[in-house]
Amino acid sequence: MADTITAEDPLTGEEIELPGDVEVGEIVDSPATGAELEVVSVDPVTLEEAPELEEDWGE
Amino acid sequence: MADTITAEDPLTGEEIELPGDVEVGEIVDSPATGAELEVVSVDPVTLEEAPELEEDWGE
Amino acid sequence: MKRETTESEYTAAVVGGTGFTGGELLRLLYQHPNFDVVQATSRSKERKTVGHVHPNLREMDLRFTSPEDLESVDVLFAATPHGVSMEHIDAFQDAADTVVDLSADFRLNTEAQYDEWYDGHVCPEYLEQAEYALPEINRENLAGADLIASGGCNATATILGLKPLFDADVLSGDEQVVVDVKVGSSEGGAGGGDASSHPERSGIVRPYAPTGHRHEAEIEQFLGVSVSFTVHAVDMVRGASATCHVFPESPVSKGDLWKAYRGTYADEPFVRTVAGGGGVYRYPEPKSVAGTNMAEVGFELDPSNRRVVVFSAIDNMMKGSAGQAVHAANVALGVEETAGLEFTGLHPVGAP
Amino acid sequence: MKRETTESEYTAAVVGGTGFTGGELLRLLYQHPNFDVVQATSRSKERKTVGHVHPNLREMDLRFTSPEDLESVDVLFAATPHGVSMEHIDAFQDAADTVVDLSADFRLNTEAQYDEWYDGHVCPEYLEQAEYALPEINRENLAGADLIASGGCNATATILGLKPLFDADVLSGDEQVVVDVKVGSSEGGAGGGDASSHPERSGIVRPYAPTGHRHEAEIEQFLGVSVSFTVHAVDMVRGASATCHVFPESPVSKGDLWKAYRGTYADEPFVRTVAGGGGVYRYPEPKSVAGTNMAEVGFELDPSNRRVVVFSAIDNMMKGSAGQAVHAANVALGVEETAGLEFTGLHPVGAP
Amino acid sequence: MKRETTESEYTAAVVGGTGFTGGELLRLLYQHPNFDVVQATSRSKERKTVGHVHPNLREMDLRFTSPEDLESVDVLFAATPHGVSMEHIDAFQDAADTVVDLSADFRLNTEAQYDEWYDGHVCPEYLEQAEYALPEINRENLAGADLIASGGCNATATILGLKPLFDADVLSGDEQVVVDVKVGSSEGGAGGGDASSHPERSGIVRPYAPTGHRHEAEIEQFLGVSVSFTVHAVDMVRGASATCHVFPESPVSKGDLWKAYRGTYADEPFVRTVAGGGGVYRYPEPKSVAGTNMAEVGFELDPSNRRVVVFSAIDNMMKGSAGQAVHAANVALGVEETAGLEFTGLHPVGAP
Amino acid sequence: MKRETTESEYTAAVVGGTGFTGGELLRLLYQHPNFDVVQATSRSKERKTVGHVHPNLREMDLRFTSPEDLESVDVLFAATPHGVSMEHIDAFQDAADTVVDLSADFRLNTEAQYDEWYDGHVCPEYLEQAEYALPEINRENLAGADLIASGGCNATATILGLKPLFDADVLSGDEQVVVDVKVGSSEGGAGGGDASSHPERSGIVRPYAPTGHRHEAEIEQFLGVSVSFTVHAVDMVRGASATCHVFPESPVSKGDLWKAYRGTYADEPFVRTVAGGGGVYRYPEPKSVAGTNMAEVGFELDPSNRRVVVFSAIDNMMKGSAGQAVHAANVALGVEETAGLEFTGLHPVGAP
Ligand SMILES: NC(=O)c1ccc[n+]([C@@H]2O[C@H](COP(=O)([O-])OP(=O)(O)OC[C@H]3O[C@@H](n4cnc5c(N)ncnc54)[C@H](OP(=O)(O)O)[C@@H]3O)[C@@H](O)[C@H]2O)c1
Ligand SMILES: NC(=O)c1ccc[n+]([C@@H]2O[C@H](COP(=O)([O-])OP(=O)(O)OC[C@H]3O[C@@H](n4cnc5c(N)ncnc54)[C@H](OP(=O)(O)O)[C@@H]3O)[C@@H](O)[C@H]2O)c1
Ligand SMILES: NC(=O)c1ccc[n+]([C@@H]2O[C@H](COP(=O)([O-])OP(=O)(O)OC[C@H]3O[C@@H](n4cnc5c(N)ncnc54)[C@H](OP(=O)(O)O)[C@@H]3O)[C@@H](O)[C@H]2O)c1
Ligand SMILES: NC(=O)c1ccc[n+]([C@@H]2O[C@H](COP(=O)([O-])OP(=O)(O)OC[C@H]3O[C@@H](n4cnc5c(N)ncnc54)[C@H](OP(=O)(O)O)[C@@H]3O)[C@@H](O)[C@H]2O)c1
Ligand SMILES: [Zn+2]
Ligand SMILES: [Zn+2]
Repeated sequence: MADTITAEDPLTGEEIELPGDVEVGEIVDSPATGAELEVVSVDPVTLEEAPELEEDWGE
Repeated sequence: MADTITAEDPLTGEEIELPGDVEVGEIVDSPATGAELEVVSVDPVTLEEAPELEEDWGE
Repeated sequence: MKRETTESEYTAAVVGGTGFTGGELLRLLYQHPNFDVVQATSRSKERKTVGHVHPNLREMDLRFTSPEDLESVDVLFAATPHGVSMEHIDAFQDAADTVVDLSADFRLNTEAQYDEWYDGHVCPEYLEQAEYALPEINRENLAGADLIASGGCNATATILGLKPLFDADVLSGDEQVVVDVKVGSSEGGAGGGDASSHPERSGIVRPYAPTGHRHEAEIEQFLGVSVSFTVHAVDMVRGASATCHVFPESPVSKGDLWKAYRGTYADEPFVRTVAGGGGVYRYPEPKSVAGTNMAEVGFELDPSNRRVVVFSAIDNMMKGSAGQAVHAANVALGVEETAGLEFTGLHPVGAP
Repeated sequence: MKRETTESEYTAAVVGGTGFTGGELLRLLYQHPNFDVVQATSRSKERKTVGHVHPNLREMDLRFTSPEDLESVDVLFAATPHGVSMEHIDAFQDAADTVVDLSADFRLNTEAQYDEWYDGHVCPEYLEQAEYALPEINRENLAGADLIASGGCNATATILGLKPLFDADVLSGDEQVVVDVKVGSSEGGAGGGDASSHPERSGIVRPYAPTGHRHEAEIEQFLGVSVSFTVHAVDMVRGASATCHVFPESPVSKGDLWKAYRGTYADEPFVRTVAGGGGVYRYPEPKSVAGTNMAEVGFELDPSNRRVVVFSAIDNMMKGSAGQAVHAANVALGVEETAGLEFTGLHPVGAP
Repeated sequence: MKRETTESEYTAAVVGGTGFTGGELLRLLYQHPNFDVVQATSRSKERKTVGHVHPNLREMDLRFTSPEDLESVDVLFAATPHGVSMEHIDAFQDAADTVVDLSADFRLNTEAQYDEWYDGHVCPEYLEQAEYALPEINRENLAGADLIASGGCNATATILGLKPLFDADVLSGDEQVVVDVKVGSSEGGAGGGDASSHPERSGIVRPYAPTGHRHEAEIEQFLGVSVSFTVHAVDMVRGASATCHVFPESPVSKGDLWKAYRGTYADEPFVRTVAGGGGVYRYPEPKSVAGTNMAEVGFELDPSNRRVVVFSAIDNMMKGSAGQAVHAANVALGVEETAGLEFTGLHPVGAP
Repeated sequence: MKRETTESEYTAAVVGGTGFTGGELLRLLYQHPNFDVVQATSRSKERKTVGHVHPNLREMDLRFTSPEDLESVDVLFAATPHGVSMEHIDAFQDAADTVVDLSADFRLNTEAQYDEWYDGHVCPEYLEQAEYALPEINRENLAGADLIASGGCNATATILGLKPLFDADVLSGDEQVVVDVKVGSSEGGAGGGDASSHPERSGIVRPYAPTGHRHEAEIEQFLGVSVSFTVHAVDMVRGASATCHVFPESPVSKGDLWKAYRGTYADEPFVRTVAGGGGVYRYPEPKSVAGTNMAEVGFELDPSNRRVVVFSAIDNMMKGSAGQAVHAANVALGVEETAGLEFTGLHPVGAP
């Protein structure tokens, strides 16, 4: 399987697994919570909560 | 309102109203039945049942 | 709200006013320009307002009274279970000049049919006098009729779907005809039982009359063909959809079919032919006609199986019962045929 | 079917005629005694019949034309997404004496509000001129108005529910007000996305605007209170139901509440108060008003929590948009206020 | 089909086996590696097979027997209406070492609470002995318990949603808490009445417990807060969704909230936090957990109103009753906590 | 939650993991005691977690990867639209010892059939090698198969319903057979279009394949009979229900029918015969088997029309696709045939 790395989920403090080649600016989702996270730096990978989505969907 | 002309619905034999500038090959729908008709000639306008649609939709 | 009418000519009563079709009758008559509803009966909700049961009619200023005390009216509509009208027909006719019955009690022509399909009949002498309500097949006999039998909902859907094929001699009556019907939960009436509770009735495709449905009798009476009839309950409240699979003896083209359907229905205000085309709605669908008195009919050709598939869709509470009854009353009384039945239905709409 | 009218006084156009509220406008105007629909626009279905998209309107003899070629009419109804009307308001006003807009583009009073809640405004100079459509709160300013802004559906439900409490000084505007809304899928319009496909959208209770819904702005503008607003999508197509949880500073009795609601709505043709009682339907429910222009409002007292719970229910496609728009146009033009809006709704009915 | 088990250690009986939660218990126990169902009782369907009532269990080889003749078992589950278990608790305890009751009869701590919220209690001496079933708040007391009271479905949803805020001192119990609940039709049990027939119950948003719901008592008992509780019936069969609107005294960030929820639930096998993110499913939804013993909890921040909105969703038949009961029994007996409760639920799924 | 397995023997990949049947495969394999899912592919959701799309699988620790980079596995399941597998079959076989394809690409025996019913075939040389997945008709050839073609959902329902009548020589293949099918919205896959949005798709009975459905080809291939096939979309998400109307040449009794059905299915773990009886559930219904790999089959006799009506019901996502695929893989690999497919379904349940 593709290489993976781990990073800390900024929302929950837990380690999450990510594809090895994530890039700055990429949005990834947290497996435990479904939340969207932005990769703000690599090496080591740090994540932040992704900017707000549109206020609602399906409206 | 835009000019309209009439043509005979090949399926039902009734007169139907169409935009004045229909072109050969255009697909129009019949108001009474919803069926799709193809303009096969203009001046005068003659219509034929449009070729089969895909067998089903939403599948 | 009550449409203003200066011209209400006829008084009307609804027996069985708490029921589903009774409620529809009240709604239609309340807004009908030629009727004034003076009585709605109920045994179980006597003295309650009509709006207590039918929340859409809260503005209607009327309370249920006992069916034992019938007002004298021009037209009495009976929306009671099978068997009630035949027991009370004399009282109904005493109270009203015209009786329109929504049950099966006066639909068939002969006592023999009631013996075969139901549990006999208590006043077969009325059968000859009764006129079937469906104007599309019996308009000429409705004018002035004083006992009108509104058709069965599934029978109505089937008859309307197949009639053009008989009119145009595509079918003769000897063919195998399979009728596969799908109906909503209002067809069972307000009573209901275990099987019609929301948890048990939601999301189903349930064979509820696998064979031997009594509506076969009406279909045979009017079309002269014996049909193989199966009814499924599906997840909607209003609506009856009949799919008829027929196998004409001679080949038939789409043009022939269009000619047949237009021939029969071109001038009918309440029948629309829908057969193919584009967009989302290409064939008859109950939700396109929900709340209305329209029937949609249509067809598709299956040349490889020498089959014609006929689709028809109605609102069982309207074209299949209360709407048909009002339509027939309009014809019988000679008022505008479409009066009170102009609602076009809604789009989009969920599972009305 | 088209109701016969000898008296059609006004011509009307619908911009955005393929949409959900556009379809409702077409339906209402088609049957309205005072209107004649001469145009319905669409970019995507140009030249198709109205019935191609709205199967309930197959009898309507009209084809979609481009919004670039507007006919000259008395009243133009715009049923387009937010932002379109503000871009085209000059063309709309050139084409029509009266413009009724269903979007949010002219609902708020000031540019500042658009900066805060939306993405600004391109023609704020029109905001002062525009009149909010809801007659229950703005009837006096609608007569003769030439730019009318139809209210938001969830805002309408909320405003109608809470207004009597402000009128009767039960609330002052400083209280905590929680508004918990449940809406059907037609609120999203015909566009839809992944979340609105049938498999994903069926059977849900989905928090779809957990906080910060833009309708808060309208509510605040008209009631002077800032509300805590949360919207859930539930499994119905039509309907918006708002439950307001309010905590009056002084104790209030049921009698006070009845007085407040009767005080505000006794003469309103399209608001009905339902609060308790027996039977199945005891409080406001969207399905009781589906297809109609009625709003149901009601309340219950929770003395142990010093709370009043206010319920309101509308059909988002009617009282929440197209019906409200036609109602306002009736008032603006001085025709019978209820004209074209008399449909009472259905019972029973499933998930309309 | 019955999962093969060589290791069934415990025999079980279900009293009230024809009911909705009784059926779920039978399903869970039938497939549970540690249980063997030896009795299911019914008064109305005595001698019928379990599959006669529960079509998903046609392969189960068991017939209903009278609740008067209880088998001797390790664990007796009572799934009977409120009041039945308190009448029969001695018989139940004679028949079984462990009694798990799904009704409200043993949920509250004191007779006084039963006097206030119910109609008193006939055997208050058992209240102290009874343990509340929800492991998330009472795991430590369940081991070896011999009388277990399974929680109310709406109370369970609410408690699970709010608990982290109390654990993390975001709330203290003095705040105004509004709980707006939406539930499916199975919550009413198999009995049903007029209001739960398919035609009346479909497509609704119906305020069915506008105020004063008895589950307030359980919530208060466990969280120490008095809640303003309102329950709506919506169109689904399974599912309870609670939206709690809370107003913390001090400002709180999303990070604080995540910390609170992870703090409380990180190790819980049956609670999942879902709060935001992309895709179709962003917050707790009952259909995501339908058929499973999972609870989804989540939140959103509304800074402009100083509000936190908390969402929670469960299957009322599972986490809200039968699943919780089996979970508690697992803990009580010391078997694998998740045994028999591993089903993940379905996607897509309609309105389960 | 993941069921603990010490014994996972096989690795598995799912191509098309974001789709509806792909999601079901992931769910089944995730809980299967003999499989370990190592890859799920998606082009549109690459790097997203499986739980992002399938909320029931949030606990599954796996992200979608590109179908261009296939892992080496024991079994590859392809759940892609028609045409994809035939293009990629070499890559699939390179990556996996066993390929199970859910599309129609390898169901038919000959290139000629693909020319007639589809748009031809790009690698007809594989057709001979491929084995149809339905164990009830092809168990003996599945052991060790390395290319397995999972059947069409409507074909599966029809074949299972009719097979006993052919086995028992009640039908010979020359008879007229009408097959009237009702299906849920998941049959259309996750893609969907206008017609499958919630507002348009709710509450329908829509003839969506009036004639000429491609599944006729599979039915003919396995039963040797040409059927008149019509498919309706109804308001449910999961489920396919086929009603076959057949007219045997010689009279047949109910006893004959029972004998036929028991003869064919007595030992089948995933077929249940339901035909009459009492209670609410008397004939096959899709909701009784929703979420499960069971097929219900049943019948009723209509002597007056010399007709047998055959009902069958499956979950299209399970017995009709993913469940059948896993069942076939179990047989092919020689593991316990029912492994991973034991879920019994729910009662009550709405419209799953
Ligand atoms: N539902 C349909 O779609 C449909 C379609 C076509 C035809 N029909 C026919 O229309 C009739 C009514 O059907 P429905 O669905 O409206 O039934 P329903 O909802 O069960 O209503 C029956 C009504 O009859 C009253 N009633 C019952 N027994 C009575 C008696 N002995 N004397 C006087 N009133 C009595 C009941 O009210 P109280 O108990 O309060 O008096 C109730 O108002 C039936 O004959 C039915 O076959 C129905
Ligand atoms: N749905 C509700 O319950 C509801 C309630 C209250 C208010 N509203 C408001 O009413 C408006 C319409 O909503 P809806 O739900 O009816 O939306 P909709 O179903 O999405 O319909 C929008 C219509 O506008 C047309 N359109 C889109 N962009 C256009 C453009 N740039 N120029 C001209 N026509 C354009 C579309 O048709 P073509 O693409 O074919 O041109 C379509 O007919 C919105 O502003 C909405 O916020 C809706
Ligand atoms: N439904 C839910 O979502 C839910 C959630 C949480 C808690 N609960 C609680 O669970 C309990 C059962 O609820 P339910 O929804 O399953 O109810 P239900 O569907 O109405 O079933 C009740 C069962 O109890 C039996 N029963 C009734 N009276 C009895 C008596 N006196 N003695 C013995 N058996 C009796 C009934 O069968 P026979 O008449 O055939 O004997 C039936 O099997 C209730 O206390 C309810 O509050 C339910
Ligand atoms: N739904 C049913 O009930 C049912 C029943 C029996 C058989 N089937 C058959 O099963 C198959 C899948 O049906 P479904 O309903 O699951 O469809 P679906 O929901 O539309 O899913 C299709 C999947 O295939 C992927 N995909 C599409 N084109 C691809 C390509 N060129 N290469 C690689 N991946 C591709 C899509 O994901 P990305 O776009 O993200 O890659 C998606 O995950 C179809 O052949 C269908 O006929 C379905
Ligand atoms: Zn809105
Ligand atoms: Zn298929």
